[in-house]
Amino acid sequence: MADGLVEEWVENARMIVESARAIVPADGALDRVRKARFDGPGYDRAVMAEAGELGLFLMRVGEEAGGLGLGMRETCELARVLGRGLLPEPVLPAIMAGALLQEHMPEAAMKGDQVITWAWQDAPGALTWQGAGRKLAVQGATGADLFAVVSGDGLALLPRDAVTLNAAETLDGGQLCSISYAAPDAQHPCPAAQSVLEDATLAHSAYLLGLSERALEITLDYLRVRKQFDRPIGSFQSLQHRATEIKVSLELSRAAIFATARRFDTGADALTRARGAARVKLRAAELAMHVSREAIQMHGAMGITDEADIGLFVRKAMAEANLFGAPRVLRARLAELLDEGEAA
Amino acid sequence: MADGLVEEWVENARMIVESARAIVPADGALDRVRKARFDGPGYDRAVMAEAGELGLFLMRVGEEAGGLGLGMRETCELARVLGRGLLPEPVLPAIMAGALLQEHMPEAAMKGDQVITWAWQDAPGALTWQGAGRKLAVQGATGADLFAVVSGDGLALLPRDAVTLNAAETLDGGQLCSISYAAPDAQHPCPAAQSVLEDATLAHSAYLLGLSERALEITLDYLRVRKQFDRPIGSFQSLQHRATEIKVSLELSRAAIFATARRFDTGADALTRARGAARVKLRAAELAMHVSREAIQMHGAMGITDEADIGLFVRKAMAEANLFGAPRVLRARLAELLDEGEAA
Amino acid sequence: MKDLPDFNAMSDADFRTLARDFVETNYPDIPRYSLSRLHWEDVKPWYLVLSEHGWICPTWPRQHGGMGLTAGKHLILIEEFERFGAARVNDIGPVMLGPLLLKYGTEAQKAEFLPKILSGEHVWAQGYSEPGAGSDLAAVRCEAVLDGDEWVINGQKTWCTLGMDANWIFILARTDKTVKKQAGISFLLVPMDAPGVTTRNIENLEREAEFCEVFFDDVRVPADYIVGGVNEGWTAAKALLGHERVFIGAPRLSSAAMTRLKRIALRAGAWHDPVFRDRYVALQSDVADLGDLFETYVDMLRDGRPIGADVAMLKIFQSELYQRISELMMEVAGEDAGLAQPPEADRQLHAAATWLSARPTTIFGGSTEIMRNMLAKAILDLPS
Amino acid sequence: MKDLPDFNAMSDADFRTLARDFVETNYPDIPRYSLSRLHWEDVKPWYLVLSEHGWICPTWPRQHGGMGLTAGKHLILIEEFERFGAARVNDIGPVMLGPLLLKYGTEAQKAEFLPKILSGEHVWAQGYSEPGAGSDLAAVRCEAVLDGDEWVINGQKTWCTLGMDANWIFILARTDKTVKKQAGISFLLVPMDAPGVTTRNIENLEREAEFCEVFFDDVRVPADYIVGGVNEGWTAAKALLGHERVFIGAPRLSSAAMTRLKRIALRAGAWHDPVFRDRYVALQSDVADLGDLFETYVDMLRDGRPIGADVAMLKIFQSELYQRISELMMEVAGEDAGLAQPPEADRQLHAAATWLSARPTTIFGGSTEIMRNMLAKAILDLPS
Repeated sequence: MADGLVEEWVENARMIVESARAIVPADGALDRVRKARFDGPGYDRAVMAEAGELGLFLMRVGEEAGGLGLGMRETCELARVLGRGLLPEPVLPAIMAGALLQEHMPEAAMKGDQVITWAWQDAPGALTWQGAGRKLAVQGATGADLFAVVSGDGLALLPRDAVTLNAAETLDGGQLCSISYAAPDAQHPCPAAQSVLEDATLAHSAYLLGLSERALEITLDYLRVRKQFDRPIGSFQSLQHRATEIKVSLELSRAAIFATARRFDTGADALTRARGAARVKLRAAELAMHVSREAIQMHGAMGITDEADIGLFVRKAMAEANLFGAPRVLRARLAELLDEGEAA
Repeated sequence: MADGLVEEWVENARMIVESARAIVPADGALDRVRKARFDGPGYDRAVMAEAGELGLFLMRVGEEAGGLGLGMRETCELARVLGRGLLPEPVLPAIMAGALLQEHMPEAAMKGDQVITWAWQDAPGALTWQGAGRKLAVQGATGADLFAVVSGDGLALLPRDAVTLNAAETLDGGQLCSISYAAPDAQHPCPAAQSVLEDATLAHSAYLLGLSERALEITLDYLRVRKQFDRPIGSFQSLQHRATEIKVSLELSRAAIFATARRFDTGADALTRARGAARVKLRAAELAMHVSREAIQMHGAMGITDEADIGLFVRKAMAEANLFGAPRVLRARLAELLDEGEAA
Repeated sequence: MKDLPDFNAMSDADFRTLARDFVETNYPDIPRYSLSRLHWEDVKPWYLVLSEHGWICPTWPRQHGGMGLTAGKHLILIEEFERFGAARVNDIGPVMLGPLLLKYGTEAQKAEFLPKILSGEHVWAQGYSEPGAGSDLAAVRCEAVLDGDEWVINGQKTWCTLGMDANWIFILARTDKTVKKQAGISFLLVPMDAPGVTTRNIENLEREAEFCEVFFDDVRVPADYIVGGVNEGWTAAKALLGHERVFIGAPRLSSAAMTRLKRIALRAGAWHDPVFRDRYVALQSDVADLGDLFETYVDMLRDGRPIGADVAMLKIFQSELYQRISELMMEVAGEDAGLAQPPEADRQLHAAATWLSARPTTIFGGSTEIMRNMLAKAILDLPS
Repeated sequence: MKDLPDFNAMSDADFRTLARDFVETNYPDIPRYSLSRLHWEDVKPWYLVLSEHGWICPTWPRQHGGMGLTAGKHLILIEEFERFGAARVNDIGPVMLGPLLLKYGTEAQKAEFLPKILSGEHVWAQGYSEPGAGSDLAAVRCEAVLDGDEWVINGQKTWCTLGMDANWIFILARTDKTVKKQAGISFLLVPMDAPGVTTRNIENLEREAEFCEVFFDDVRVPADYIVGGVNEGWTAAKALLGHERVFIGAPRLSSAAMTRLKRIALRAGAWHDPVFRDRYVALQSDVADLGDLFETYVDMLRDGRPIGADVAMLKIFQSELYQRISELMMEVAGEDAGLAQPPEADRQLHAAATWLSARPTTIFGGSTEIMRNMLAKAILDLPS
C-alpha cells in the first residue's frame, strides 16, 4: 500500500463525512431520532432527499455510470458516522441499491427525490439471495418508492405498487418488512450481487461500530460524573476494567472493518471476501450487544428508562445486530468456509 | 427427606472424614504430596494400606457383603476432603472397585494389603465401558496389584500379571495407564456397572470440588497478605469481584454434588442419574480449571513457579479435570439426554 | 373471609394440590404468564379474590389475617402460582410493609393499616431510592422535620415500582442531619393524596410506565405515622431484607425462560443444531445447579436457620443466568430479535421482551457490583 | 563479520526472501518450534551464527554493528524467523541493553559493552523485579551506595529470565532513599562473577529452570558502571518500553497455537464436530481481528509515528486470546490433557505445554490488571 493511496481515501472519507454532517451533526441529533420513532416508517423522507442532494447515494456507483466510484473504506467511514448519530434513514440500503443498479440507478433515486432500498434475504437466518418472489428483513421499506431486488434471476427494480409489504415495528421505532412480488418482466443480470451483499455486511458492521463507539462515550461520560458512596463510579476498578474490555473490542472491530474494507477495495479473492464480511460482522454484532449490556448496567436504574438517551442506542443495537446474520449464523458460515479454505 | 436421615449421613460422613484424617490431615500434607511426585507410581502404597485399615475401601460395599454400605453423600464428603489434601493415592478407584465387586472384593484389597483399582473406559473421550481387551485412563494402575475391569462381558478381577500396562506420566507427578488384557476365564455379571460409573463420576467431582475449595482458600490467603502499591492486592475491587465469581461456582458445585448424591442415595431413575452425573462433573471440571487460571493469575509471578504450593493444585486440576469426561464430552452427553428427556 | 384450614398441618403434597386447585379455580379473566408487571386496574380482580379467600398475605400470622405459612409451604404456594402463570399483584403492602408493621409497628398502626392491606383498600408504594443515590440507600436526602404534631416532608423519591397505582407510600426520610448517614433516618407512612405529593411516571426500556418519581413539597403527616422510632428507620428497613433474598434467587425465572428459549429455537429451526444444543445444555445445567443451591437455602428457611449474607450469591447467579439465557434467545431469534411486538402475537416467543426484562435484575434489589463488594468482604474476608 | 547490503533499500518482498534464505541456510542443528525458552548452551550456536553474519542486532545502527533495520523490515525478519521456528536467543543484550546504551550510555560504555554483546561474549540478564514488588517496578529496595570510586550493592532481584545463563546483569538500584519512589533509582551494570553475587534458580510450572533470583552482598562495581546518570535510572528504564510492546502483541503466538489446536482436534476426532468448529472459528476470527489491529501499529512504526499507551490493548488481547486457545486445547485433548509428556513425543500435540506457557503472558511485562488500570485512566479518561 503506497502512501499516496492511503491519503486519497482518507481525504475522500473526510469530505463525505463533512458533507454528511448536514444530516448527522457531530454533536448528534438524538432529539430528532427520538421523535422519528414509532411514527410511520420511523424515518424522515426529507432527510433522505437531503442525503441524495449530498450525493451519498452515488458513493458506490462507478464514475463511468455517473457516480462517485468511492471505495468501501469511505463507505465504512460514512456508515460509522451514521451509526454514531443513530441515523434512522435507510442511507446505507440506498447506497447498496446504487451499487447494484449502477447505470440503471434512476435519477430520482440518486437525488433522493424518491426513496430507494434493496432486498436480498431469502429466509430467516439465511445469508442467501438466490430465491425470488419473497424477501425478508428489508430495511426502510415502509416509506420507500423503489425496490432493487436481487435473486437468482437477476436484478429487478420494482416500484412501490409492485410489492406487497408485510411490515413489523422494530424496537428502535422503525419498521422491518418482508416483501412479496410477482416475477417482473425486466431483470438485469447482476453478477455483483454476492459482492454487494458482502459490502453491505461490512458497511452495516461499520454502522454498528459507530453506534457502539458513541454508546461507550456516553457511558464513560456517565461514569465520570455519576457519584455513589461519594466517589465517581468511574473510579471503581471493576467498572474500569470492564470498560477497557469494551474498548479493546471496539478497537478490534475498527481495525478489522477498515482492514477488510482495504482488502475489498484492493481486490480480495472470493474466499477472503466471504470470510472478511462474516468475521467483521461477527465482531460488530457482539460488540454492539456487549456495549448495550454494559451501558445499561453501568447506567444503573437510569439505564432501564426510556428517557435516557443510552436506551436509543441499546434498542437500535437490538434491532439491528442480527441483520446480515446473527452471530450463530456467521460462525456457521465461517465453519463452512473452513473447509473451502482447506480445499484451496 | 426426614430430619432423621439427614442427621444419619452427616454423622457417618463426619466419622469417615475423622478417620481419614490419618492419611489426609486437616492442615494438609503438601510436603508429602510434593515428594511423592514423579517417583514410581506417584503415590505411597503404605498410605493405601492405611486407608484399607481405616475401612475406606468398604464404604460402598453392602453390609450384607461385609462392607459399610454407606451412601454417595458420605463418599462425596470423603472425596472432597481427599481433594482438599490432594491425596495422590487411588482411594476413590479402590472404593469403586469395592462397589463393583461387592462380595467378591478380596480380603487383601479390602484391608489395603493389596492395592486395587478399576478400569472401565473404552476409548479416548468416550463414556462407554462395554468394550473389552483394552481400557484407558486407569488411575493408580502403576503400583496396583489387582484390577477390577468392567466390560460388556461382565466384571473381571485381574491380577497384575494378567494385564499389560502402558503408563504415561501425568502433570501432577502420577501416572495414567492404558491396560490391555486377554479375556479372562471368570467373569461376574455386573448389572451395577453403569451405576458405579455414575457414582465414580460424582465422587471424582467431589474430589475436584475439594481441590478447588482449598486452592481458593490458599489464593484468598495470598490476596490478604500480598501487597502491591502499598495495599493488600485483595483490596482491589477487580480481584475481589473475580474471587466472588469463583466462590459462586464453588457453592453451586457443592450444592449440585450433594443434592445429586442425595438423589443417588434415595433412588433416582436412570435418566436423573445420567443427567446428574454429567452435570455435576461439568461444573466441577470447569470450576477446577477456573480456579486454576485465577489462582495463577492472582499469585502473579509466584503463581508460575513450581515451588509455590498453588502449583500442585493447578497441575492436579490439569491432570484430572477431564477424567470421566471433558466438558465438551459431558455437554454432548447432556445434549443426547435432551432427547431422552423429550421421549420420556 | 373464610375460615382457613391449618395449612402447615397438611403434607406438602396435599398443600400443593390445594394451592394448584385454588389458583385454577379462582384465577380471574386477566393475563397469565405476563413478562411485565400488570397495573392495579388489571390485576385488581386477582388481588380481591385472594383477599376474599384470606390468601393475600401468606406469611402473616393467622391472627392478623394471614395464612401463617411456614417458609416451606410459602414456597410451594409461590411455585404453584407461578406454574399456573398467575400475575404478580401489587404486593408491597403484603410483602414489605405488613411484616415491618408486625415487627416494629404500634398496636394502633397495626389496627389502622393491616386490615386495609388485606382488603386492597390501601395499595402501597416503596420510597427508598432517591435520584443520584442509586444503590447507596443510606444517602437519604429527603427530609422530615417535626412541626408540632406533624412531620413536614420535603424531597424526592424515585424508582417507585408501580408507584402510580399506589394510594400510600412508605419512605425513608432524614430526620437528623448531624449524625452519620445511617443514624439519622426515619421510616414514615404517607398518604399519596396528601397536599404537596406529586408524581411523575418513568417509562422503562420497554416503554411501559413501570416506575414513578414522587415529589414531596411541604407534605404534612401526623407525628405517629412513624415506624420503629425516630432516627431508627434504617434498622427497620434493613431488617426486611432477609427472606426475600432467597426468593429472588429462585430458579423459576430462569427455568421458565429456558422453556421459552426452546420454543424460540424450535421456531428458528435451531433446536436440533448441535451448536445450539451445546449452549442450551450448559444453561440447563446452570439452572439445575442453581436449583440445588436454592434448595439448600430453602432447607434453612424450613428449619428456621438464619440466612447469611452469602445468600447474595443466589441473586447474583440467578440474575446473570437469566440474562445469559435471554442473550442466547436474542441470537437464536435472528432478524426477529429486533421486533417490537411478539412474533405470532405470542409473548413467549418474544426474545427482546425477555432480554429487556432481564436487565433490571442485576441493578435493582442491590446491584451485582454492590453484592460482589459485600461478598468479598463479608464472606471471603478480603480487606477493604 | 561480513559486509552487509543496504537492507532498507530492498523491497519488502526481496528482504523477506533474503531473510527466509538466511535462516534456512544458516540455522544450526538445534531444536525448532520450541514452546519453552532454550538455555544458552543449546541456543549458543544460533547466536554465534547470527553474530558472525552481523544479524544478531537487527535494530542497532550499522555503524555500531547492527543491521540498521526499519521497524517494517525488522518485523519481516521476525516473521520469517518465526515461520521457520528458529529458537529465540538470549536477547536481553541485543534487544534491551544495547538500545539503552546507544541512547544513554557514555562513549566508553558503548565501546566496552556493545562489541561484547555482538560477539556473544557477554550474555546479559535483566534485574528489574524484586521479591514482593510484582508489577510495582518502582518499589526498588536493592540499594547501591557510592564508596570512593565504587558502587556497593546490597539486595536482591528476582524473575531474571534465563539469568543462570548470563555473565552480566543490569539492575535498577535505589541510590537515594530520601526522595519519592521513582526519583532515587539508578541503572547499574554488574558482572555476575563479581564477589558477592549469588543466584538461585526458580523452576516454572513446567518444572524448568526458566528464572533465577540474584542476590547482591556487598558487591562492588566501578562508579562509571552507571547508565543515564545517578538517580535517573527510572527514566532510562522506562524509555525502553516503547517498540517492544507492539511486538508482544503480535498475533503469531496465537496463530501458531491455532495450528496446534487443529492438529490436537484432528487427533481427538473433534475437527469435524460442529460444536468444536463453532468455537474454533470464533477464535480464528479473534486471531484475524488481532492481526488487523496489530497491523495498524506496525503501520505507525513504519511511518515513524509515536506509539501511545493504547498499545497495551494489543498485549491484553493477544495474551488472553492465547490463553483461551490453550483452554480449548485442554478441553479437546480429553484425558491426554493431563499428561506430562507430549503425545507421540510431539510437542505440538501437547495441550498442557501451551496452557502452561500461556500463563505468564498475562503476568509478566505488565500484568493485565495493571494494563487495564492504566488504560482506564490514560485512554478512557476515567477518574482515580
